[in-house]
Amino acid sequence: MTGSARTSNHFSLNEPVIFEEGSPGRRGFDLPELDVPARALNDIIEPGLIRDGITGMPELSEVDVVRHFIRLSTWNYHIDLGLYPLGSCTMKYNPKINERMARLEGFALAHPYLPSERIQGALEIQKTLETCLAEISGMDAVTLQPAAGAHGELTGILMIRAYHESRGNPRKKILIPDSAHGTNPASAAISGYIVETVPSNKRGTVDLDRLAELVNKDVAAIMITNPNTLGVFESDIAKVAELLHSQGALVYMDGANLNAMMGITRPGDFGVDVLHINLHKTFTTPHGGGGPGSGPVAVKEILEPYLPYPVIGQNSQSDYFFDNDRPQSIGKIKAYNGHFGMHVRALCYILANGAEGLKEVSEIAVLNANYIREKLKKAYALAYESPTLHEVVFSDRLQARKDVHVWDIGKRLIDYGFHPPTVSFPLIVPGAIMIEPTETESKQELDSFIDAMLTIAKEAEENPEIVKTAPHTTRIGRIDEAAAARRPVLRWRPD
Amino acid sequence: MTGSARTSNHFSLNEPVIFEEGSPGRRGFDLPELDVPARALNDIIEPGLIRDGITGMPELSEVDVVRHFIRLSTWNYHIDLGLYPLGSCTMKYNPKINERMARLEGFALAHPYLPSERIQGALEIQKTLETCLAEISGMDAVTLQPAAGAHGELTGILMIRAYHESRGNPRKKILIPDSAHGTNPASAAISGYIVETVPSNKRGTVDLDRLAELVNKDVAAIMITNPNTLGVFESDIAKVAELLHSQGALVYMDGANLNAMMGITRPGDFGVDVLHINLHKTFTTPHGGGGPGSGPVAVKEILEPYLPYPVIGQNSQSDYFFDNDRPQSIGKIKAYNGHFGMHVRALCYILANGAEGLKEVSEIAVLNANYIREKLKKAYALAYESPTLHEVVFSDRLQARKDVHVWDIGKRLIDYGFHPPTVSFPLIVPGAIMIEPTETESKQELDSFIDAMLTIAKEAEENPEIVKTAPHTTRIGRIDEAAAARRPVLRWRPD
Amino acid sequence: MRYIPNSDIDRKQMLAGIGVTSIDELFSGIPEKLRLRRFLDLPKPLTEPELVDYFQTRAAKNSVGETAFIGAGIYRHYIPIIIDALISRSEFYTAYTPYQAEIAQGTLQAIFEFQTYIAQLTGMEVANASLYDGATGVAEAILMAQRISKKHKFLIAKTVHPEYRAVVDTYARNLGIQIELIDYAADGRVDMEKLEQQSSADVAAVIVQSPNFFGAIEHTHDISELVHRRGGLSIVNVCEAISLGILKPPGQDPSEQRTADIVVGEGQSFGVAPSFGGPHVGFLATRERYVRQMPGRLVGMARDYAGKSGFVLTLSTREQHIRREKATSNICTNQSLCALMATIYLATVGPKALREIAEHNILKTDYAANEITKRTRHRVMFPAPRFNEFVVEVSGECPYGLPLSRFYPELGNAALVCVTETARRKDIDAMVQRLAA
Amino acid sequence: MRYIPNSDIDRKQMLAGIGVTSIDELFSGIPEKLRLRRFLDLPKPLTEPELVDYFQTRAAKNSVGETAFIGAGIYRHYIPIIIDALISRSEFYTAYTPYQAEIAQGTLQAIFEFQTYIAQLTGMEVANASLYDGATGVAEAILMAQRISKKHKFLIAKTVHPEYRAVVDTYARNLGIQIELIDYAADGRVDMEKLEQQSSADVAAVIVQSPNFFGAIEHTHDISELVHRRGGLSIVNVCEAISLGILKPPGQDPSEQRTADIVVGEGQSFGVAPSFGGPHVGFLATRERYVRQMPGRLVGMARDYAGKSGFVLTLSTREQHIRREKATSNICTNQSLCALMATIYLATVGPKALREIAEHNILKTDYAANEITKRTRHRVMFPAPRFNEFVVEVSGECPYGLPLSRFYPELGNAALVCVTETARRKDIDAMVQRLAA
Ligand SMILES: Cc1ncc(COP(=O)(O)O)c(C=O)c1O
Ligand SMILES: Cc1ncc(COP(=O)(O)O)c(C=O)c1O
Repeated sequence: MTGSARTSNHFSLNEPVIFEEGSPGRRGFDLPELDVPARALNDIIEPGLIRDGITGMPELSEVDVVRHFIRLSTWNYHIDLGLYPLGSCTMKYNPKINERMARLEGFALAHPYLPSERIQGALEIQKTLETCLAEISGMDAVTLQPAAGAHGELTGILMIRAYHESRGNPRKKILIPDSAHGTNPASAAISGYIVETVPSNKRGTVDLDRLAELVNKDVAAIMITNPNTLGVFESDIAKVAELLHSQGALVYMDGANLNAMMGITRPGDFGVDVLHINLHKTFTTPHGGGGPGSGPVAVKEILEPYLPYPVIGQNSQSDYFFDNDRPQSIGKIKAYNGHFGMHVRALCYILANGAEGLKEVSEIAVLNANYIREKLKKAYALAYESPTLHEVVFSDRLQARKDVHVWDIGKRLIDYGFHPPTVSFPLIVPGAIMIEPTETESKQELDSFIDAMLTIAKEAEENPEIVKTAPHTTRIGRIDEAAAARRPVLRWRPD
Repeated sequence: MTGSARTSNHFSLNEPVIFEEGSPGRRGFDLPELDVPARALNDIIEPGLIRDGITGMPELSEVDVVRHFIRLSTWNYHIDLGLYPLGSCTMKYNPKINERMARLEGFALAHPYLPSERIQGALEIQKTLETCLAEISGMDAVTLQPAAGAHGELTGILMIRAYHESRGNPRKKILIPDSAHGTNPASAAISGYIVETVPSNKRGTVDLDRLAELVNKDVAAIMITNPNTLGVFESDIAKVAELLHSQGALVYMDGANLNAMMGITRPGDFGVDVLHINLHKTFTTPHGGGGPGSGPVAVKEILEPYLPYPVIGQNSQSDYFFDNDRPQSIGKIKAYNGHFGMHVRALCYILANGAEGLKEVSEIAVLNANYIREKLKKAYALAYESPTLHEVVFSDRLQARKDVHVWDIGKRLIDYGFHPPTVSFPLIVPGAIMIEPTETESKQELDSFIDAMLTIAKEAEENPEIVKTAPHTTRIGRIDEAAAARRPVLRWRPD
Repeated sequence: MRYIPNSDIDRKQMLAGIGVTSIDELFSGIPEKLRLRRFLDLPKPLTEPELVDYFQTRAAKNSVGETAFIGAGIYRHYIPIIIDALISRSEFYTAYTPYQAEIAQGTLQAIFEFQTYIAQLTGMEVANASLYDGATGVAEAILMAQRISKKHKFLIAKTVHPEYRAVVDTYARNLGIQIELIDYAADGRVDMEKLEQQSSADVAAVIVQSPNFFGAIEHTHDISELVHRRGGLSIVNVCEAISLGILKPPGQDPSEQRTADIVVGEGQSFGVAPSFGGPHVGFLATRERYVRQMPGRLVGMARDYAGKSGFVLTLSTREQHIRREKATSNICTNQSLCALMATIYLATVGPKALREIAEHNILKTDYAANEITKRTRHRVMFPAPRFNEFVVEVSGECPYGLPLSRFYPELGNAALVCVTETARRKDIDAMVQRLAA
Repeated sequence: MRYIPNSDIDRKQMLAGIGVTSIDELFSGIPEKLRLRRFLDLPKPLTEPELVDYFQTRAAKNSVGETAFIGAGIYRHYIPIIIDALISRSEFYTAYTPYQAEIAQGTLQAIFEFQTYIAQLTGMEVANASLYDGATGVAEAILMAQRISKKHKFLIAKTVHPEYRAVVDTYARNLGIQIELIDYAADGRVDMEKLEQQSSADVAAVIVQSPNFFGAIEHTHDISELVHRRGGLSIVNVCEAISLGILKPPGQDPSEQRTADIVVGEGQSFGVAPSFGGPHVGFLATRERYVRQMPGRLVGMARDYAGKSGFVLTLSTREQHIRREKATSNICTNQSLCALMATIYLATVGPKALREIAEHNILKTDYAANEITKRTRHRVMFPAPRFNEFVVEVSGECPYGLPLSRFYPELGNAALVCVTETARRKDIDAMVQRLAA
């Protein structure tokens, strides 16, 4: 058996790279006739500055282009097709209304340099979103400028640095738990800090004793993810914050997992000084095949002076404006003021839910994850026994006895019509299988996933080969990634 | 071998009928709160008029609905995927701009009963389209009211009837060549006419001598398709028209094949009195999985008084209005004034092309068809030797020797990643394979189709079984249609 | 041209492949003297940016922003956004009629679901895959009833949409069909006494509409019973499909005597835009025993030769491409994509929100009618319970609704006003205020 | 909630399956005292019709109809409609980063095509899968040059977009990087003499922008040559990507000495909407030998174990998820969908229309500048050849363009005016007329 009751085989069309298509003279676009006097270009620009042509760029009709990308699209798995249980990624349904609203002409064509009286609508959207995010996270001020989660981390750490500098010493180190996402240490490093790793205890949370040993006046902050990447709530978080604060250090929270706690607990209420929020996770802006995202940063009052500029001000007539006069600001982290298109979508989602709706989101996200945990915990080894919230991490320990590893299990899931979970992360779990279903999955979809996982566990026992060579039902088989990296071919060239 | 170089196998998701999904209490839509005083319904409407509930109607979340229809969609072949060579159907690329323009709020929300000063834009669109269609077809007046080709036929024949009635005698018969589409006789019949069939000669065109025998004062009109369903231009069309006209009868042309002749020859110039035009063929409005279409009817001046009402008038200030004061009109053929959404799309296409563009359309449609004809004429028997325009009809005569029939060839094409051509039509060609590529196909796509057809011809010789049992690469195999019709199950019921 | 892939180079290669030197040679079948010796006289071609400009300018000339309170067969209901997102998939909107079942299961299953939804909503046993619109639907229903009954006289309520009746006249005129109108009573419903009187034994069928053109809800079950007693068929037309979410459907009753034989109607209210009159979507539902007399396509469940289940177009021996002049209808292309919109609409709203939407229509209409009665000097006519329309007699021109003088001169200066769930109270109040002025 | 499938019934079954009686029990891991004991203070939930209303109202408060002639890094070019039709497919916009290559070949191949297009346009050997925007792109290029050169001093032209320079300052501040500005000459280009003087041996790289912030086209090849002579790297920033359709790209020259080492920039002009500042799409292209120092994702060709060819994310040992604090960048989520828009844009316009579009920008800008000179009392500054922007010195406030006083106080009351192919002559003439008044 190579397929499942959930899938059938059907042909899909092949398609070469676009550079091998078309033919000279085809056109996909026509420009209105020039309505100003034509002048010879050479009279305007030195001929040496003009290019000859663009080697290799294909000429295509509109039909060619449409067919090309339509065919490519059919090779992708996507959230509208089925469960996408990538742990830490919060792959939830992206409401269609978000897309429509972001495309309204008044938004799509707005330019941030227009005089403020011509952009009141956009500024109101941004300000309202800031206010909502501050309330959800329990913080005092928000910047929408960062482009994604990692960018938010950098922004937040730079603000921490500015804060310490304003007190005379930027300090040297950022503490990061060993379960953290790779962007955490990377962001700390670009901020000019040394990274020190905090080990986890056997509950999967920060080891308080070891932390106590590490915290000193050299420490600028801890970067902590809560609930952490195991889906476990850092129950000592208040103590962690106390410990850091007692040494003048701050607490940065990676808010990637906010989907577990909206309306239930707030970072601002458990000692966090600054966090970033991934609008492309919790707030349903689409992942777009890798981006764009949006990573607003929320801070406590003490950090407010350091926010990137502009911040959105309101004058005495209640008109909004971009306030660039921010002497203590860390500066700009990105041109203009962030991914406005994502802000519209996120606000649309927040307004659709309201307070009760967002709480329900977190509740059902946690319910769905625990349902999977319960149903799979006999067949797969739980990484930690601690209660988990919106995601659950197993290890491949039981399957590894038959030399079936997490990667194999993921690939085999494809044959059952599912996207694999996050694999091999967090790093502290050998053979981690990290499953986050989100609240937008139905019981039927979860049951079907559970069935597939149980079947695979059985296959791993009885027929490990079929798992190890999976997937068997895709248009291309498992890729030899090592070979690809050995001689990278990063662009098309004519033969 | 079951697939081809053009395709790869890939899984697709299964999906039950929607009535087996969801669960009580799910919601996909919320209504704004009632903002008028709530009254008990029973105080407004007799309780006996209120229904209890709707048995079997499922309760679904927005996510459930999206997933359901997305999964269904992936099971369809479509024009954006590849060649769709259905003869007589003119399956050409549907420009994306058409869709956008038809959805502009000013069009989508316009109501035909609004006072005319509030719908000048819509009326201008309809009037402009009428003018363009009149010029393209060489006729004097156009109605946009008919919903599709067959509906246009009915409209046209009813106008012919009204014309004859105004002369005192509706007459009895409509002559229809044996190569005609089934809607022609069906439309004539609902118009209260007897259908008489005109045989084709060995060139595949109307047999003039036999026609001469049939034409008399009982004949109201001939319904002729030109180029006919073999793709052959009725070269005697002028004589045909003369013959009919000499007996006071009229010439109705089925304009389904207008794509072969735009800017090259015009029905109005070769004796046609009335024709319908399929906007969903020649003018790129999408087929929508079976509809909606749009079937404007163009007429010569003599028939103008009989047009369905309203016609679009223009007053002395050049304002447009619906003119319902049409005493000789055949009446209304449809509520309101036709498929306006399709009119916008068709006009958008005509304006994109202009006169030179439309001529190029026809030229390349004919080039593409003849290219296929030339490349396949050795492997498949040409139905007729006559020169063909935008489509070509083969028969399965050569393949039938191995008991491989047209239906098998079509199904086998699916394995090669193509939609089958029209099969078993026109009826005068036993085992007809009717191929119309249209102008929106590239040489590459045609070559790939030709390859597939040649391969199938070879398979028919060498391995007929694989052709006869095709398709092999689809999620469902060949359907037992006879069994389905024997005990029709036309709706879902709970078990 | 951007929609034509083959460039000059491609064309030359293809001409060479065919063995001719010019495209012109390929047109040798068209006699020289019939050739057009000039270019067509059409506006010069527009580029895409110019097209956008052209159509935006025209769209802006239709003023659709303000609620006009016009319904009369085309209703402005809220259209959930997912509908357009889904039907905009090329897989749905660019596909042809699903004759090749193996690569059209998506369309086929969706139509099967449409048929089921319509059957459930109307309370009938089976429904077809769509007809052009409600108007032609009524005409088709009449032809169907003629085939079933072999009788030729039809009674049609005067409160059936006047444009529908006009279409019926056009269709029926040459088929030996005789149409008689049934008048309305003082309450705005069918005059049951007249109906009783007119229902002779030679009547093939009676056609009523509910809610009728005045917005009044008919006693369709009583009418069906009466008609059946006289040996006729009962045809009910539903112009405002949302009403099916709350009103007892014509096809549902413990007694078969009291149910309609054909329920036909317009599905535009189910998620299809007004679009200046079309495309919309007609539906036709009936009893299982009349299936072979139905017009239009039908999708049925089927199996492949390996036993796997799926869907296919079936009973096509009724249709024109097989039966030609003996077909049950000449329809070929239908309204498939609009039927898909309706299917997605019904899936999205489900039975509960559909009922709520219907309730809001009733309550807001009731509110509007009461307010006009209370606050203006205009008279709301016809006391029968209404769904979402009512007739108001005005002095002078009514700035809202549809003036009825064209269709019902006997009503004088009356207008047909429509209030759906999309009308906000403030819009209604503004209307009332203006009418009061 | 309509985005949450599981109903109460489903939830009860699931709770039973887990063996708890309430959802609350599942939150036992969160200490009681940290729990929020009230609902969040947020606006009350809106239904879909209310949301549409809410956002339409706000969108209408941005007045975007009239051309404002503002560019400055965000350009209003015509966006072919097929782009949105294609990227609106769920297959593209709802997919995650293509880590699972077997079910993400569509995204992977499209990114590979983006990389190739960018390489072709810039004349460079390789390009990455995108960066957040042009501004962070320049910052990343500087960090990359620091890694390559092991030097820490950077010269950046004052005519690089001021917001980009601000972002560079933010990124560079804590990494031992020293930034020095290079002034512009009277013609609006980089002052080559000052550049020569400032280019000491300890300079890691020189960063210029072309067309620069004033719209002037730089001699990037001369600059690269100069920089290379002094042992530095040459980084060229392209803010207005359409210019690559006609200008000799920084990466193209028979002599490697005269080509840039890194070409970085903003791709918004390739079919991405202004959208009030984002999302747009940064790109970074370089020489093959620097590939392992590049920031961001890279897609490479690959084969499966059966030898079938396809694509995969590669060289990820540079990235944060593998290398953590030693990664070449912290970037993870990038601008994939905007890169797809750019790819479709480039496929649609092709080399010919891209060049024509670029030409129209040049000619219309030239026309506008000449008209202002001829017909108004305002002075168009900086004579260097321009692409689609120029600086005009005005008396009083300029109703068009971007006032430059915030970024270049030394220019007084000057404004940066942008004229793209979308500006019609009548718009330009109207501007000139108003400026003349
Ligand atoms: C826990 C965690 N932190 C940070 C990130 C980085 O966020 P982004 O990809 O938006 O930069 C991720 C993303 O996958 C994450 O899961
Ligand atoms: C030759 C011909 N005539 C008439 C028709 C009927 O047109 P429609 O399907 O639009 O009613 C068709 C459609 O397939 C056709 O090919």
